[in-house]
Amino acid sequence: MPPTLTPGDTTKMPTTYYLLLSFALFVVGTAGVLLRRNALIVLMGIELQLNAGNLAFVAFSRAIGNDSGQVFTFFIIALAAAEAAVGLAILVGLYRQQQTVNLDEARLMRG
Amino acid sequence: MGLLGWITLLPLLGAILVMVVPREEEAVHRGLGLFVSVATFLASLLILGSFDSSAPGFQMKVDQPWVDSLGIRFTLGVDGISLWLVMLTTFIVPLTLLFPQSIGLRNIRVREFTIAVLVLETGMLGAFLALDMFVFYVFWELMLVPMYFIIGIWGGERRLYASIKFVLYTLVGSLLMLAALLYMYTEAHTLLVAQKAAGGEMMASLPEWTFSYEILSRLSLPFMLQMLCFGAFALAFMIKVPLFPFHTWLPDAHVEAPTGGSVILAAVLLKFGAYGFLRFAMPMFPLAAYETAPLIAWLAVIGIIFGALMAYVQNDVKKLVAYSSVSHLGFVVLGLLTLNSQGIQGGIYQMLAHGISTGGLFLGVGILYDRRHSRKLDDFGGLWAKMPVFAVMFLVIVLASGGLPGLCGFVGEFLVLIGTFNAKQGWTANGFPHDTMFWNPILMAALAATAVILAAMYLLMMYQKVMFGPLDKPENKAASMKDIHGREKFVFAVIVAAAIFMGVMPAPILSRTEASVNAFMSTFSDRLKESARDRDAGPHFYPPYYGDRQAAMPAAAAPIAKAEVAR
Amino acid sequence: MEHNLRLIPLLPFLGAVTLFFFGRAIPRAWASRIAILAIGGAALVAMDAFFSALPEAAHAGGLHDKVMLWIASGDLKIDLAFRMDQLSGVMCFIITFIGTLIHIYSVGYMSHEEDYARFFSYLNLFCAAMLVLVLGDSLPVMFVGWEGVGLCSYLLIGFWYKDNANASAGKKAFITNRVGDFGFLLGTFLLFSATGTVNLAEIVSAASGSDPALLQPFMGNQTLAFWACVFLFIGATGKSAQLPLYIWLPDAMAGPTPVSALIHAATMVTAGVYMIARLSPLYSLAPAAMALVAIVGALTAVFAAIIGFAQNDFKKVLAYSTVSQLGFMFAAVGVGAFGTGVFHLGTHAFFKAGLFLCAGSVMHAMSNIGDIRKMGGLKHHLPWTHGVFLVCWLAICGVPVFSGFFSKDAIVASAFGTHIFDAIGMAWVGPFVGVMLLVAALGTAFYMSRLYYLVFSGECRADHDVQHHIHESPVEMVGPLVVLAGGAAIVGFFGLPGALFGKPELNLLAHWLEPVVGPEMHIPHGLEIGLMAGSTALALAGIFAARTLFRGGWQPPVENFVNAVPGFVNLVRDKFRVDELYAFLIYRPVSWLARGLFAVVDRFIIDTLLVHGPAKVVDTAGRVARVFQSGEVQRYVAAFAIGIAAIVYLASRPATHSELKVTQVARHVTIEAGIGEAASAALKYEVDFDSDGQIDRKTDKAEWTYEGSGTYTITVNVLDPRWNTTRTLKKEVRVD
Amino acid sequence: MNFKAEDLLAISPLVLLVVIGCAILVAETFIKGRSRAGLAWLGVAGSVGALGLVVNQWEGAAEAQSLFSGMLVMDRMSLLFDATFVVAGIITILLSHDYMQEHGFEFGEFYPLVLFTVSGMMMVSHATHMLSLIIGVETMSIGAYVLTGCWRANPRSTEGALKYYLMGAFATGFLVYGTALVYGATGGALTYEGISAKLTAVGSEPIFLVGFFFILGALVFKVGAVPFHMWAPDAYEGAPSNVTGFMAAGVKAAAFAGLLRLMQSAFGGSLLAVDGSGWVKIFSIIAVLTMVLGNLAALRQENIKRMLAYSSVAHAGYVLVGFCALGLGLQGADSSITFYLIAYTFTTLGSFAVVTWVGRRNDERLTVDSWAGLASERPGAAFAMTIFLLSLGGVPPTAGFFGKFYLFRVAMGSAQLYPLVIVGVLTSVVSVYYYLRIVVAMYFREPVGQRQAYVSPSSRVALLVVALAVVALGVLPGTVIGWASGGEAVAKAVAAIAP
Repeated sequence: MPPTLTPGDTTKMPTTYYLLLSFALFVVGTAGVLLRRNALIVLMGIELQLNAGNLAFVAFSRAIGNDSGQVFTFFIIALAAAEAAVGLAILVGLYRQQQTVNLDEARLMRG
Repeated sequence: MGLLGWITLLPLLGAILVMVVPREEEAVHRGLGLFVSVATFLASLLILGSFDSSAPGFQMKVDQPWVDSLGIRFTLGVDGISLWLVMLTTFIVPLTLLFPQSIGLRNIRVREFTIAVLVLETGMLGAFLALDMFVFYVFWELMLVPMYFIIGIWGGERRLYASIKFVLYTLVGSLLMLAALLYMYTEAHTLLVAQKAAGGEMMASLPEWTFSYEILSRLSLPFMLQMLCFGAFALAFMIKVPLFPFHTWLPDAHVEAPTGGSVILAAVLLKFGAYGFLRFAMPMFPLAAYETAPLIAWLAVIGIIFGALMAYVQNDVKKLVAYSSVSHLGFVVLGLLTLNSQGIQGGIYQMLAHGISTGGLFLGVGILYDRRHSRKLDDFGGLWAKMPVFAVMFLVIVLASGGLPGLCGFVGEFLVLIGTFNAKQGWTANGFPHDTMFWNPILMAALAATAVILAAMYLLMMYQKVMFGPLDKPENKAASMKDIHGREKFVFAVIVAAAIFMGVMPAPILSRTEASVNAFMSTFSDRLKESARDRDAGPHFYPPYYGDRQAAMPAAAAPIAKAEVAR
Repeated sequence: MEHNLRLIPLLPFLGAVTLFFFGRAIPRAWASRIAILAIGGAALVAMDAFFSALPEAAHAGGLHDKVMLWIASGDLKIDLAFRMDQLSGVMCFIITFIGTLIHIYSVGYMSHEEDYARFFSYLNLFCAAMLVLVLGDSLPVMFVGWEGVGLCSYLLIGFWYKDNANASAGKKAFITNRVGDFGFLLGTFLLFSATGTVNLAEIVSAASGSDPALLQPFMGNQTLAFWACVFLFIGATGKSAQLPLYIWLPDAMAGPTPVSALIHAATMVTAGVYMIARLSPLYSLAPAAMALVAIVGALTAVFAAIIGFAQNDFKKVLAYSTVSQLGFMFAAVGVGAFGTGVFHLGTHAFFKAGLFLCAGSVMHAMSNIGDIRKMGGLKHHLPWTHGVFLVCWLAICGVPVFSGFFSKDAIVASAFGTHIFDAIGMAWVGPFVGVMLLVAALGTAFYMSRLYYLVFSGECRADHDVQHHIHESPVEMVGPLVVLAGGAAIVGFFGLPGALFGKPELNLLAHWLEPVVGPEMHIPHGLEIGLMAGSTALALAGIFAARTLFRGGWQPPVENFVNAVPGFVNLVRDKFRVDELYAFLIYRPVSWLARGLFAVVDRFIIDTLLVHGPAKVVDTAGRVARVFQSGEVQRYVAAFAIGIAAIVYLASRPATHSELKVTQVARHVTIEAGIGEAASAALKYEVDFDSDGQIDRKTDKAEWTYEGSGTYTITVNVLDPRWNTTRTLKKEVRVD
Repeated sequence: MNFKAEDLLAISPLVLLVVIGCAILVAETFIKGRSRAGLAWLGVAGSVGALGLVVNQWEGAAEAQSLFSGMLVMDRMSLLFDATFVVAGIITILLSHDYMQEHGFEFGEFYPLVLFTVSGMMMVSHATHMLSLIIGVETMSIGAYVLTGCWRANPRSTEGALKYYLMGAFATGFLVYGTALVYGATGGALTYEGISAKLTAVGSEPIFLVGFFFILGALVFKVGAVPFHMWAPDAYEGAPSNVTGFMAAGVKAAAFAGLLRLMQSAFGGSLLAVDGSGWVKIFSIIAVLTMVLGNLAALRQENIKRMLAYSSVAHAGYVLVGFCALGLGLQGADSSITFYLIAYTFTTLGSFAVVTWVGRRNDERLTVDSWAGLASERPGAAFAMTIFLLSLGGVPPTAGFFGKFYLFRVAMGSAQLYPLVIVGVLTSVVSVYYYLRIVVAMYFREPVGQRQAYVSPSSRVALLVVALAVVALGVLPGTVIGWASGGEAVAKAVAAIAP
């Protein structure tokens, strides 16, 4: 069951809210990847997913009082950056060849 | 490594040797291949020489570790059942390498052909001699590859279709067999561990994991499992025999294969089906074998008649011979199921005879195709006038295949039929009368005996259309239709001599198989009784019988094992 | 008693092998000499064994020679061994003697043939096989010869292979023989399964000791012996051209004439008779089987005789007469007069061989014309041949003092005189057979005389240039003819009906054969004398009728008769169209069946449906599988997402129990939640036993017991705290 | 959290690769002229050095030791994988230089990329901490994305890279999020021991399970199992042949290695493993789907690379059968998986090496028909290809046969897996059909127009090595199994730590 905070402590928001938010982010990100045809938006969706993960990490680490979650987040941020860089490079390559970043049109290979 | 090991690997080494010779040197390849195969034949004569025909068990055993962690050992051994099949193999291969038309019309890639044949020989010998089920399986599959290439590279117009059909057909059977084999392997492991726990010191020598034939063949399974495993094994072997209705790969394979391929395929490869029944399927799953015997026997009888009828309506000589194989090998399987020594020895003898006669027939077809570039019966006629020597040799082979007394074909068929006729006694004597309405050996024998008539019909029809009648077709008058000479003549002479010898002096051959066959029957019937008694008991080991004592399970251990599994 | 009998078949065999493989290397003259030496040598050895060694061994089972162990498997032991007793001795004598003569004859007859050595090698090989057949000590060894002679007849009929008709005739002969061999094999198996041996001597002794194993019921409330005899007789009908398997013999005339004489008249075709005589004790155990033999024989005799009336080919007439005469022999052995059957076998061997060789000589003279409509008046051109033919003709017609008279008459007599069928209530068989044989005898006299007159009397009807060089045959042909004529004239005296004069020992042959085939049948003298007179009368009547109708060509009455009933005459001329009948009943159906099976079962059902079918299915599946790979990356992503969702769903589905298991002991009811998936998860259960809506028990154990009678529903709510879901299971229970 | 210097020694092969990679990057800037052969050889040298270090570590690694306070582990199984990856890298580099020269897209960064990717793989095979796992996977994947897209002139290459990248990143999202959930549910456990220690407590928590399945999904995606396989055909077809081989062999094997350790150490607890709702059932379903669909889809492929791609999907299915056995705790499961992966790696490398080598500029020769008569033009290559194809089809005496045999033999240990084995057996019959299509083209058809291969001694060497390895693994598998069984010790050790 999700960890809860000590009773009576009203200064902080319950972790559950953070988790719901992060889940919402994740769903939005996933939806973006699935539904949008523009590659850039799709990349953003992926970023959203990763950030959802980050948020969950931070929230948990805060709730449990364990710092490794925070550390983890930094790694994920760096990783996200690296991924984005490669992704954009690939998109540029695609644009050079097909003058488009529309994913529907990238289907030379199928079957 | 031992004699058997060397004999098995000799052709492979030869193949490697051939591989390193540059491809231009065709003569060298031929010579080298021939030399190696002849050497193998001479070496196999040593086996024959030092074979003790009174000993029922396996002789000249070779036992080398291979994959210890899985209990796989390179174990070979020969007994009366495999002895002559090995001899047949080493006898046929040199002839195919010597025979000029083996490769067929597109006389290309001699080197590759030689390599393929030699690798094939290793595969065949290994599979006949293997006493470790894993080793058997490896060699069994190993045979597939070179044969596939032989059909595919040197074959006829539809060689692609035929070769792939051959491979897939065989694989379906053999891979299921592998699954069943793995099941037995794990079962045996459980029991062996239990026995080592129970048996204390005297069990210390037992392995925990093993593929040893002598141990696995002592594994007694409950009835349903027997049926499943037997089904898997039997399918593989029925396809290989081939038994009706699993035979349709054979005509294609034979027709498309080059002469050498057809000869080896017919003479040796097909024997693995029946050999597998005799060596593996029946002793390992006696109860299942007993229950399915009527069905398989009927398939064999149907195959005998069906094959003969099919042969009768073919216009392609090779197809005709291929279907005749279906008919002849039906006799073999029928014989194995009679459970009396006439039937089984007859079956074994029929394997050898078929190897000689059908091999010879395919050689003859090879000559015809080489001279005339056709296999259609209608294209021939009156060839006796053109090629009298060939006609005479071919006549002898045809008659041998037709089962004329005094030639090789008769002995096998006669023994099988007489054995089948008395099969009822055979099973009843072992306390297992087949009292189903399907089991009517006398009727089976009578039906099978009609093959005597049918064989005469299709063989003489073929011979007449080829050799007799007016020499009216211009192609047949052509100078290219020259009589056999040189190496061809020699090969035919050898085959004819073998056919006559086997027809006149079967006794020395039969006598060497006798001890093993008797041992097989007693073992089989004992195990049949056992596994009928505990039809539904868990897996356990039979008490020891003939053969390698060191691997034998002490009878005392069996109940413990049973208890172990019952828990 | 041991004796090197093996030489008898071995010599001709060696001759055959030599000529077969090295024939082309050997000069013509030597080819024939080698062959003659081989068979002659065999003849000498046979004579020596027959006359010097056999008599003292006569009552010790004759001479024996074991060459080697041939086939041994389990309790089946077959020696390659030969045995010569009185019966096989006689056969040996006939075969080697006539064989030698025919070899000599062939030297002249085949002089124009270029493939000379091959012919003689076949001839030798045949003699070897035939000698194995008669000397064979066991059924399988006998079978070797049995099939061997079939092979040789195949080769010799098809000797002029360039003509497809000859080749086909040979094939026909071999296959028809194989049909018989099928029976022979089954008979062998049956005897083996009963007596446990295939050795002739042992079988015979078992039979004469009327071994119960042979008398056990086997099939259709007949004894095993009966069926064994029937199967063996099927073999005999094939080999000896009896109804219904006689059809191959007339076609067999396609072979060279000496072959017809040797194989298709004197020796091979009589093998069936020999085999039955050899197994006479066995047959004696099964009178029903003997009745079958006798009736088949008698019918064949008449049937073939009738066909003989209308044939216009010299050799065809002789062929049907052979079939007919074989019928006589079978009738004889069938009614139990085994010795008499063998006697007729011997006499027939001489006169029929003589007749055939005369035919050969005639055709040799007429430059190979065999059609008697082209002959006539040869009496003057071929004096020797004519003389020989005359003797043999009288012999076959059964004119007194000629050999045929004694043998044929003895058969008829024993047919009327037999009593073996009384036991099984078939006493009518004997007289019936007898009458049939008399009719056949009359017929024989008629068509043989017809043949004689049409060929030798009157004017020659051949065209001019043929007539121009008609010439008497050379001495190597005429010599054997004369010898045979002599034989045909006198051999009858070996079987004098001595009983008439109270001197049974006068019947040398019967006396000689007694140890093998049992004592001569006793026949009332009155009956015998009457029959002698009667059959002589019939013979003369037949000859006279033929003389009036055919002397010097076809006389008017014949024409009138033919014009009166053309249909019938044609039917007879076409041999009652039996070949066509068989083709219609057997041959065509079989080949249609084969073609049908090939097209429907082999090609379509097995190969197309069962083999290619699955392959096709997999292939289609493969094409379908590619469709999912649409190339649009977002579809792929969707698949990913769906996959994850599916996994989560699969794993997180509420834990369930499939059903409740209820077991009752008296009034104790044990309810158990059957383990479904997810059973090990920590579940909670609310149980309501008596369907009153209250929860009777809350537990986390999956098993509860309850006590209560009547019928009620047990309701269990399964709660899964992980996903806090509930699932309700109900089960009706009745306890009395 | 104390740092031990010798831990650095323990990961020296990895470090070496990275260093050499950076060195090459630097060196690249000084290179004049077209050829980058020098860099290639430098890369090879570095890899060989790394291989030496790995071999040298073998003795010491008899017992598993934990590095960097539980971030990594050092044991024989991981070393075995390391060696395999390094060899894969070496082979790839050996093939690549001439290939890229021939097709005119050689660039210096290629070799560092390969080395970095290899280091990522090694990280994965050593990882015992979610963080090190994710970093390893990402290092490996990002390298693979770039390599896939590195043939910029070839639109297929870019498209393949795009598809591969998008799905990979998507999977990463799941991986991260799943890790977060597990982190939370287990109350802060990120090391494998930590997780497996908590299994009994939180094993049935929905949050934990969802997190677990997200991680699972992400890794199963990397190995390309149905339904997460769809990137594979396009990425494999699009990537340059040399890279395809590297991906199909190395990356897949690495992902499996990571999955193996994860399943064995972190989620291998009895609760998850045997519980009907645990991963054995899921794996069996995935395995069946993968074997069937992979083989069926490969049947009708005309493009050899695509066919091999599908076949590699199918092979993932066979390995997953081994995972089911692992989940049921059958003895020898992990060593059978290890053996299969090694056998598969070499076989795949070899087959793609041949594909790489037969093509010429503007004539890549990728369709089955274009291979007609290869046997008469290039007997050596054709023969090698035959060996690889037979191995892929599982015909003795090759590595592939023994791998399948060993895998099935382990799986037969539990009645629950018999159906999988049967499916595996039947599908491998199907697979033989399309493998033999290539053999048919090579041997049974006449060549269409004579082509010359470009001269490439290094490719020749690479091919020879791989072919020998495949045959050796088939004929004498015992030794490798011995090494692989070293892994079992680790499994026991980890199991001991986890309650």
